[in-house]
Amino acid sequence: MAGLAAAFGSGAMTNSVPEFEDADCILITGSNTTSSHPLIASRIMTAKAKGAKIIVIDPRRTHMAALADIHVKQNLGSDVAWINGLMHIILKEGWHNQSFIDERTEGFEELKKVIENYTPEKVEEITGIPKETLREIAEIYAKSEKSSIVYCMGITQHITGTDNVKSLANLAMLTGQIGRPSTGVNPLRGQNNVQGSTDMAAIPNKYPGYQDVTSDEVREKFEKAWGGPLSPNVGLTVVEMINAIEEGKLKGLYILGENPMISDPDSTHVEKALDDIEFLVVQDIFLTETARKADVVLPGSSFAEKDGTYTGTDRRLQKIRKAIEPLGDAKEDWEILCLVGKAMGSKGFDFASPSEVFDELAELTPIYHGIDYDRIEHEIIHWPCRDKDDPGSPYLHKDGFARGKGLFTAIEYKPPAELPDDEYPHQLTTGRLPFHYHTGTMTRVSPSLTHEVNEAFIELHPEDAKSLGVRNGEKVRVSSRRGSIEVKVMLTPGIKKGVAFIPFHFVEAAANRLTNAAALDPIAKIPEYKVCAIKIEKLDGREA
Amino acid sequence: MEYQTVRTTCTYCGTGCGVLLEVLDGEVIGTLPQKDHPINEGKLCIKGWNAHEFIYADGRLTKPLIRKGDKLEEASWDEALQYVAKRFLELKEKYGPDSLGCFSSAKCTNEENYLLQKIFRAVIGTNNVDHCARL
Amino acid sequence: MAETEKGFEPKIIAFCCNWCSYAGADLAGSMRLKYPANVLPIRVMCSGRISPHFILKAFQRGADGVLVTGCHYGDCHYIKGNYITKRRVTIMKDLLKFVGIDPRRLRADWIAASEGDKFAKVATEFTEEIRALGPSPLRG
Amino acid sequence: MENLKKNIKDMLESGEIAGFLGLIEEEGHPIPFLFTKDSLDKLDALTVPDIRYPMTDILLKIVRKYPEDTIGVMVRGCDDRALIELAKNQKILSDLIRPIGVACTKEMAEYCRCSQPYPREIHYGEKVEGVKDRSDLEKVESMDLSDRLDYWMGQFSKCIKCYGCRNICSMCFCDQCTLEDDTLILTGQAPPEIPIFHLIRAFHMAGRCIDCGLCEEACPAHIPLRSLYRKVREDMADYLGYVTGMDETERDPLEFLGSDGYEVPTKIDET
Repeated sequence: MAGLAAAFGSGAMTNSVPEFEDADCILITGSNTTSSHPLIASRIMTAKAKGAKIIVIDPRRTHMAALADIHVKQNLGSDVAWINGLMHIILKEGWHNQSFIDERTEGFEELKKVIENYTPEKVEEITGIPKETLREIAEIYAKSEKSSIVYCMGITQHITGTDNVKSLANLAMLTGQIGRPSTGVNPLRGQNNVQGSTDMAAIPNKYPGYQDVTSDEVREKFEKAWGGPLSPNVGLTVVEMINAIEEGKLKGLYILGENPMISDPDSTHVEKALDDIEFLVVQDIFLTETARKADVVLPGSSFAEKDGTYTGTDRRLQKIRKAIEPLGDAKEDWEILCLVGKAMGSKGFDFASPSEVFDELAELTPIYHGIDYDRIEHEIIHWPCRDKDDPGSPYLHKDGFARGKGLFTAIEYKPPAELPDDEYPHQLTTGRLPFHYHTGTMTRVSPSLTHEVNEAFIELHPEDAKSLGVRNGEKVRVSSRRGSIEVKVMLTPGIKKGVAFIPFHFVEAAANRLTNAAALDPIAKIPEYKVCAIKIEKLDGREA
Repeated sequence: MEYQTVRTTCTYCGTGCGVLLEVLDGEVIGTLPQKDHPINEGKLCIKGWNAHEFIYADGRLTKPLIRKGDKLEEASWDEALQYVAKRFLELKEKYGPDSLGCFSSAKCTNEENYLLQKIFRAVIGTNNVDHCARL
Repeated sequence: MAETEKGFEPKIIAFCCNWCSYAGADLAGSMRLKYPANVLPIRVMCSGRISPHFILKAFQRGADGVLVTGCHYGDCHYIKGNYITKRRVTIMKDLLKFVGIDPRRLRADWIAASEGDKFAKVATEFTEEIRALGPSPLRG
Repeated sequence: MENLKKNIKDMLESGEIAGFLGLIEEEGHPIPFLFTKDSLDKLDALTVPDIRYPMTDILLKIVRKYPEDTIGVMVRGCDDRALIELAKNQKILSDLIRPIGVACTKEMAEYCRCSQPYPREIHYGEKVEGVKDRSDLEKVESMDLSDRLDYWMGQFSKCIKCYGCRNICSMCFCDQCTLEDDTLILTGQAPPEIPIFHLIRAFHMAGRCIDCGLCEEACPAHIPLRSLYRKVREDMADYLGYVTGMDETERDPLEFLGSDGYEVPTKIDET
């Protein structure tokens, strides 16, 4: 998010989902697309059937990797290095797009200096990607007519997450693979409304529509609209708020529809914070692990019980529609929030329907300004959509970047925060399964899904398992400096040796008891979920 | 005898597939892919096909709960809302607006996210607003 | 077809009905008639009980050939099980062929309880035929 | 169209049927809807679109809850074949179903490569002749065995195990599904175990499949599933003279021997 915003002026997916079908090359990294975004994977399969080259760079042989033309397994956390390596080759070979660089970007000279050092030999040493393969990837990506980059949490959940994203942006700008249909840099949003919640300023430094809380002009606009003084200070992120509880600075917390007890890194730490906080309100549809800690639990409604809008990963506004009434005495979430606002004595929550809420937010959010419920009944609109005549924007940065010129950032490779050592000799990465969603609160009550998988496992390379003396299906103890869980072994020849994978959906063996919460990307404040050091111990040899 | 289908958006990831919820006599009994949706064009993944299954799952919350000692006990809406408002305003009074914060939700709608951040920014007076999407 | 691979020993699953063909296999044993150890007989009550799933699962788990045996027509202890079996095997063979699995890897034959020699002969013939075909392309 | 609406309205008002399952257009999108005498006003939105929903699948859900009511349903040729099979398999009683038949246009028939794009009785649309096209089968048949296997394993390996082919299928009405039998197919894997996952389903389609093609339309991995099912359908006709969706009184020869036929199929291709 922060990385793309710095490079292009907007952190969103640059192109729309159907465009993937017409790409000539799709470079996928850090996205287990068939699991986490199956219907985007479907488009990518169509592209392949039409002749596109699919390149996957991922430490695991994911389903998409198995279907790809090229799959290489990089060392965990070595992304900046291989991206710089690609750019090094592209520049050496003259496959870059000089006129695009001249006309549309700035900062190229600094970038050039840094990538000069990333020779294929050096890159192979850091990343484990053979230099011949790197060259092949560079050639396909740079020389294809329309190349698109797809990434997900495997890129962002690192201490260098922002650097990784900026590097991908560098690569796209270097080759002019952006600002046209079926090109671009495309972060896939994991949850249904990540894009919308960010658009709606569920972030500490912006008002809706990415307007800075520190800008006097913007603040005055919102003070006028909302009828009162607003704070000029940037607020705290999720992880910082958890820390602030520990420090005694944060006393009250309202959690809407999230389960940080499972989803946040270092769950032990989160649990302590939620135990310690003075007043905790949780609004949810289940009594989640987090809700159990609350002082007040407000029963909300599922997507079937309310109206509203989601903004899809490609900035597409879509309605959800009420099919049934909320269960029991539960209420629609928008209504609960209006009631809370009113109970606090505010006059700004007198809405009769989500449509009225939308009208207010669209009024204040320039990128949503031209959108209303009536339009999205009939049209597919991707923001920015600035007025009623604006058809919206399936792809961004057509004639110029949102920030004016695209900004190259020269970035050096930095290793992950926690590297394997004698005590914790393996590396752990985490992710999703196709059969479950996030912390499992919704999917683990769904019989069709639990039938497929209902317990955690650790994917190990057969050779690693052999040296540990453990067999398929056997239960092992997995520990990091932060905690320990027991899971059964699943032998997986497709994973990189020395690397293990645990899906994070399972509360009884929560992968995030192990992950490294303390290691944050300095800008995006995203924890390094995708790399930490672990040790794996044989238990009594029992089958799980 | 009442059967209808309700066009809506799948709640399981950011792709935003179009689904039809099948409602028979007021009960959601199934999910169908929307055939003419521009994104999924009549196809779904296993989660999408079963998007209705969690709706009536055991453990759905149906009443507000307030902590009394170690236990969460059922309460009326009025009681719960007044208590939430009172405690937040007390804490704001005692420790300042930045002693409060919220985690909004990437699983909730735009409208809900807008309303929650508006409560914290406009009523409480803090920018301690974030969501778990980076996670 | 491919030459016989050196050292290739086919794995063959033979489904046999309780009343005729399994008894035939038994008799082959007590008559000391040799048939290849490659053939693993599995007893079911009637060839009609041999679900097409069993055949597919045998191939999925690496069988090079599947032999389905039952009573002669008219002798089925459940009157008609073997007729249904024959129909199913016919359709199955064509399906296998359509997806690129040699239909000769699946064979149906009828063996009476008294035909120990026939069981041995069929088992031997089938083993040699599969040996000639080489390992199943589905073997992992 | 006005006749159609009037026809349905009369049946509902007279109590001949308790409900009519059709489609309405909502904001430009056709969606399935059950008309009752309490929702006659919705008939204004009745539509016969060129996209298809699994009408008989939905019908079955309603019939299961209202087994004694008579229900009308809009059927195309494929849906009508499904009704015949559902009756054969005792999932519905034909006496309690009032099919309102729609003939498909030439464009739709060609798009669907449908051999019989019209129902037994036509209430709407003009009958057009069926399309005879087995080019999809010929494409596979032109390959040698090893290329065929490569082709199909390549196709199956794209499967994301959504079960969409089964979920959308009018003929998948079983209470328990073999595809979810964990003694046959490992759970939790995507792609699922191949080729067994797809071949089990293909074999089940022998004597069942009514060749509507909804499975293929629902497949996110674009697997040419229908070719597999058309193949077994063709085999059933060739070997056993059995074609689904024709006559309610016939029985699936893979399940029933028949009263007068202990015949053994003679046309067996041994290569």
